[in-house]
Amino acid sequence: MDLTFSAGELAFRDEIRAWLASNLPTEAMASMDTPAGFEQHRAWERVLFDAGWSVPSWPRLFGGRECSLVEWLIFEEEYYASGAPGRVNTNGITLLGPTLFAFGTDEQHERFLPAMASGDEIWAQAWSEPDSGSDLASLSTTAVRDGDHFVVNGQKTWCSRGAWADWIFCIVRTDPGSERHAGLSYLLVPGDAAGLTRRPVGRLDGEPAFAELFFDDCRVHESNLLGGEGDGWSVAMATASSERGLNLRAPGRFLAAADRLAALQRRLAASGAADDELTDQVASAWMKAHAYRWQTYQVASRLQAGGTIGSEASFMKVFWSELDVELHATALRLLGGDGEVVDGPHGRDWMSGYLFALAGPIYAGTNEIQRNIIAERVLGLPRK
Amino acid sequence: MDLTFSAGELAFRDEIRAWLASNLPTEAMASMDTPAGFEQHRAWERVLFDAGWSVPSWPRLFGGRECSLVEWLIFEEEYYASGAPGRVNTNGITLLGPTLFAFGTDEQHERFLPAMASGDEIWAQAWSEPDSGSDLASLSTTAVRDGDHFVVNGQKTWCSRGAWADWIFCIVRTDPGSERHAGLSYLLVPGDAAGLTRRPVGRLDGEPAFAELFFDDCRVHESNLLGGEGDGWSVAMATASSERGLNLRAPGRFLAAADRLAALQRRLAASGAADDELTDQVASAWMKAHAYRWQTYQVASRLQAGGTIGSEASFMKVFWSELDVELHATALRLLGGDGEVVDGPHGRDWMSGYLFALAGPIYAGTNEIQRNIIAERVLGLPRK
Amino acid sequence: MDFSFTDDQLQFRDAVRTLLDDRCPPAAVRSAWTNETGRIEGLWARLADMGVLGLMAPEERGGLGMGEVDLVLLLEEAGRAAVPDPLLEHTAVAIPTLSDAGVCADVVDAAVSGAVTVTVGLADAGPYVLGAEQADHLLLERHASLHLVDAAAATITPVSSVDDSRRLGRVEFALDDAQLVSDDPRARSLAFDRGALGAAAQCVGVAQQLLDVTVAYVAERHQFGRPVGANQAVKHHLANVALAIEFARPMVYEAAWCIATGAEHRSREVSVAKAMASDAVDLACRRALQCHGAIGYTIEYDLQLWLKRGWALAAAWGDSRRHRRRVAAALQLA
Amino acid sequence: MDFSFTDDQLQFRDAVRTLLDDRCPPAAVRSAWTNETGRIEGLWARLADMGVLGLMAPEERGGLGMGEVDLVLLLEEAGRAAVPDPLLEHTAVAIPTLSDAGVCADVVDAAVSGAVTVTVGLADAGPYVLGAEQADHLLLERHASLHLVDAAAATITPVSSVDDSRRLGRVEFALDDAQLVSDDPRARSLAFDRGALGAAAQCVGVAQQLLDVTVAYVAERHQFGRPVGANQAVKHHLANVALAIEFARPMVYEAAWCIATGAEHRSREVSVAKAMASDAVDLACRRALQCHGAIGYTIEYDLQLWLKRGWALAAAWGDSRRHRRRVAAALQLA
Repeated sequence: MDLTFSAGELAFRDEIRAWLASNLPTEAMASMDTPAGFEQHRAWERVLFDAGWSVPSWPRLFGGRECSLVEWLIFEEEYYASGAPGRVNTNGITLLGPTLFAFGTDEQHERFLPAMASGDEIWAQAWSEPDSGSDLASLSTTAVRDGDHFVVNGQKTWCSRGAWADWIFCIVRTDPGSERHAGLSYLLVPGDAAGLTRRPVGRLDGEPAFAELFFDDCRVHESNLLGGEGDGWSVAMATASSERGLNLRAPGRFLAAADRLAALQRRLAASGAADDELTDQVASAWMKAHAYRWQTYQVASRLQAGGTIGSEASFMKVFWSELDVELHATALRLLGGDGEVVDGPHGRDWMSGYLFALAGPIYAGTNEIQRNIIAERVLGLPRK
Repeated sequence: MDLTFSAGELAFRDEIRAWLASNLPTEAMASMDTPAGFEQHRAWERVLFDAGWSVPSWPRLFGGRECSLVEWLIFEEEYYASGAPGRVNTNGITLLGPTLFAFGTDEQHERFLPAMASGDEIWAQAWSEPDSGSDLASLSTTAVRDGDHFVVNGQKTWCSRGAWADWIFCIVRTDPGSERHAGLSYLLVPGDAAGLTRRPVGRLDGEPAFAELFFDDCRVHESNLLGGEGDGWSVAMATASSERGLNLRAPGRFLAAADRLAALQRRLAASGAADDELTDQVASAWMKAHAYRWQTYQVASRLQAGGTIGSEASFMKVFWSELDVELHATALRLLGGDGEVVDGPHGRDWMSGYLFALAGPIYAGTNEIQRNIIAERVLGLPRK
Repeated sequence: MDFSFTDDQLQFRDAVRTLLDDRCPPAAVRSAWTNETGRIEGLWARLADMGVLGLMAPEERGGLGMGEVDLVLLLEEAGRAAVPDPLLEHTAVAIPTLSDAGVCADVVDAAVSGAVTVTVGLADAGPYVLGAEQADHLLLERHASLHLVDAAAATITPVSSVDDSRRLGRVEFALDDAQLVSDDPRARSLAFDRGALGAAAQCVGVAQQLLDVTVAYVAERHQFGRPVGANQAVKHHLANVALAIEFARPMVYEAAWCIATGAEHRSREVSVAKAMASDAVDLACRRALQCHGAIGYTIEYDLQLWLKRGWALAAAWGDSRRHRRRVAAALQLA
Repeated sequence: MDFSFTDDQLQFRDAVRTLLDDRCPPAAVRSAWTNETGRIEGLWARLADMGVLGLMAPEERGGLGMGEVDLVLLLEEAGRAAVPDPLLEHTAVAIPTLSDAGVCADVVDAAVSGAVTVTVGLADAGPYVLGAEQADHLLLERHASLHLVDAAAATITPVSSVDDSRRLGRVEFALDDAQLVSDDPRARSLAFDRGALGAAAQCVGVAQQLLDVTVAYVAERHQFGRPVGANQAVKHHLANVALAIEFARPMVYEAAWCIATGAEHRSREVSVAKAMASDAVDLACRRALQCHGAIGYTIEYDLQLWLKRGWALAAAWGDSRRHRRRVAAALQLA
């Protein structure tokens, strides 16, 4: 056990810290879930890419710097601590990216990974359908072979940034007679495909952050099939594991939020606008962010030693999503009557952050389902 | 709406308050779950009975004073506020009593109610079996007709005070071919019946408060059948409703505990042994005891106006049982390292109270099952 | 001891519910999110006609001469319907405060008739004034005294709430432009208690509505071949919301009775009510959203109307922590 | 960054587990509840033989010269087995504190060999001393200095714990009868951090054991024609316990490393670990009992051994609230 960063890790940390200090955008960007903000954030992805920071853990061949898992965690800590902009291509880089590495052909790697790394192609995830949410395997969007194309028909929903994304990754039913987990395929669809209509849907914070996608004889070339035809479920589960485990929500963002929360408490207390009564709750939330960091380093050590992460990913998903709610709810309690205000006097907009955090226990598999997974697959309790 | 006590209610309150002030035992009694304490508490029941206070809501014919429901709530408040001893015949008076009034014959009323009121006959409830707890309807203790007797065979468990009780009320299967809720009967069994063996079992606090009962060709006369043969389930549900609703746990005991908790906080704070950090939790627990009081008066008003209480009793059972845990857990937090001590320096033994409180979410139907009832029968959610 | 409402009180409640079903459906509330005034066309006048606005004004001022016990049932309905107007400020605080003080009879008359709207800003109620720009008069606190100010004479800076139908403003005014209503600290304390009670009643109404729509949704929505509401985790989430409401509601009624009768522990009881009602609606918001899943997370679906109102009302007129602290002080715990 | 134990460390842990399975099964723990000493015949000597007692003593004193990182795995096992002796006081606090101070070498030698038992009483650790009557020596705090006292020279008043194998005593002593160990406040602070860390490790072990036995019980116990553990409410109760352990455990290991390496934030990290471990074991106790139902509520069933140990350890060496307050102070929140 050695819980210090190595000389190499420290050098890595100093390098990203210095780069961020010199290169952070000076102007605030619009929300990435508006058309204008989307393009501003895309431009920032290019800045990161040009400096080699957009996908630091990827192979150099595709724009990365082949950093270790621990270095990637360091990158995330520094990135969020700096207050740098949100990453508009997160779903591509952290969810589709690892799945492409695992299941994609060499041609697909070359076709998709560099453009993903540079931000030239921003990705959105379209899995849920109006009648298939938690029960994804009940999905009914079909893709029927026609020569070297698939013809897609159906509807997808809750597609984050799906209104403007350049590409979309979907799960569709390619075997028309199949049921449940069989007969599904993982398809990559251009946002401008003929037969694809996209309707923006307002998220709780008012931004048109979701899209509904309507596929009406939408033709997708077979080269855009990821993994084997009919293997979509197992490919999708690889993505879901990334979503629940380390990839989507590294500790950095919560450590940064915990530090902002502590600073808010100190500031309000110093100005007499808050008393000490919430100290215990602020300390508790900070501790949990800290515990998430160390649990993650423990998991990373296991992975770097050749171990794997399976259903334990559900621990992380439940923990970070409920931690995020707790961090923001505590801030709102500190703010009292100021809590309902958006763009209020306390710098960061904690109410908007709260709204965003409340989605955490829902997406990437509801926390109810994650707890089932922990009980059944980790603890071994009977399913029925 | 008039939330003051009427002149009659005030007179009633003053009368019981004065009586308690003059008649409380001066010597502390042993635990009612020891042989010696059991008899001490029985003697106290006789004192109450002689003054007309053992069953104030019952008809005068059976030793009561026919007080109203609100007056009974007042009685309970005054009783617990005075620090009077626990009631050793609670299961008889509050659970079997109302069931006897509803389902008993005149002969049964005369046979059982006066002796119950006087404490001459202390009752225990024996429903659960080793394999039938939450799933009571799966019980397998049989009672087979033999002339004017039933011959009982089987095993009952978790029978509180069952080792010394004079009488026991059971549910048994009288139709040998029946399953689940059909074919059950409600039987009253003398504690000294031939063929009944009783084994004391230590409760979490170490007292031999439970008993296991072994029925081995135990003969019980048919006059001890309560309700019709085969109607045991519906009779039992009347008892269960008493157990969950108003009867078993009137607000008085929790109001008294909340006041003791507040006093503990004040005393520790005044002596410098506690700081104000737990003020919020003490206030919260006190508020809930107070809310339980007012919710109960609201229900009582509905009942006095001819209304009924059905599945809503589950609200009360969940609330008082979790309130009781919260009251005691908060006290233990106040006590810190003194919390683990039994018979400690802070007067009341909060750890023993905590152990007792922890049984609340289990007995009288687990709180998990009560929440199912609330969801399915009050809110109308689908069972499957 | 009689903890029940009269048939008249319940019938008045039902009539208000019918009115709000008709005039304040979700679509109308949505209009208030985006229109200029943040109000629903014609609703104020209908509430005045029915006597709701002047419920607590004396009969000689055109009011119904009723009290807080009558009022809470109606404010619960206002919560259920997410009425966007500063109804509680106007009806539960401003009119009775001015009436009690025996001042500004012309304003009271106009307020009872619905011709004007009077909103309220007290120091302990929160940093902003609801509907300040839309109101005609503002009842404001300074140095523990209460003053009435014409909206035109105040400086109002709009502030955006998460609930766009809550038009908040930061208000400044000069004492020269204000009329003293009362410098009796008891008047200020009573005004605050009335406001906190009204907010508590609305919280309970919002929580009940969230529970009702969520129960309906999870009974109908199917996943894995059965209703979502058949899952025990969902059942227990909603049972917990029902429990929170079941025990908060009597405290709101009891606190109303304490104000109406000038009971000794009035302020403590109001704080118990608001603390429990705030906690209930906060839990209801969390669970309603979770049980809906993604559809509840959109602005196209009506759930958001009650979620955002619930978050705002949980904190307005003192959040649960502040009210628990008042209870602790009353119990001499701290 | 390498957050893993060595194979040697894990093998030592496994060997201790094997020893405890053999010598400290529930029946043996039960004997300690009722026998005169509150200890298990022969266990202390076996732990000494294996090197556990002297794990942190320098090799020249017969110890293994290891540190806190080696120790926490073993104390987790002690928690799982509900070892009744004052193991952490002796091994994790007394021996290293005396060794660090370079005093009482004879006592250290005897403690390492298991010939004597040394227990500890620090002001912040709680009002009582574990095993005071049974120990030979007591390491006690007065005026922030540490003193060693012969048990015979101290006045010990027994106090009953809910866990009868925790033989507590209120201890008084005269400075004339004591040997000064250290008046350096850093020594006192380090002793406290070591004790809190050890208690945290034991809490995690108790919590894990409660989880394991409860998982086994609910998988086997049937009601309504299926295992109790098939109910989603039971699943979620136990998933929540698993979550609490999953995130407390790395903090215990990290805090151990911080003590072992003298890290700057050592005390803060120890407090994070103890706060989270106390909360984890408290939740585990509540849920284990609830999921067992009535059978867990008897003294005949073994669950009670871990329940009572869990409640005691959650509060011993500072409960979660006190440790959160230390974290808050370190973060300059208050």
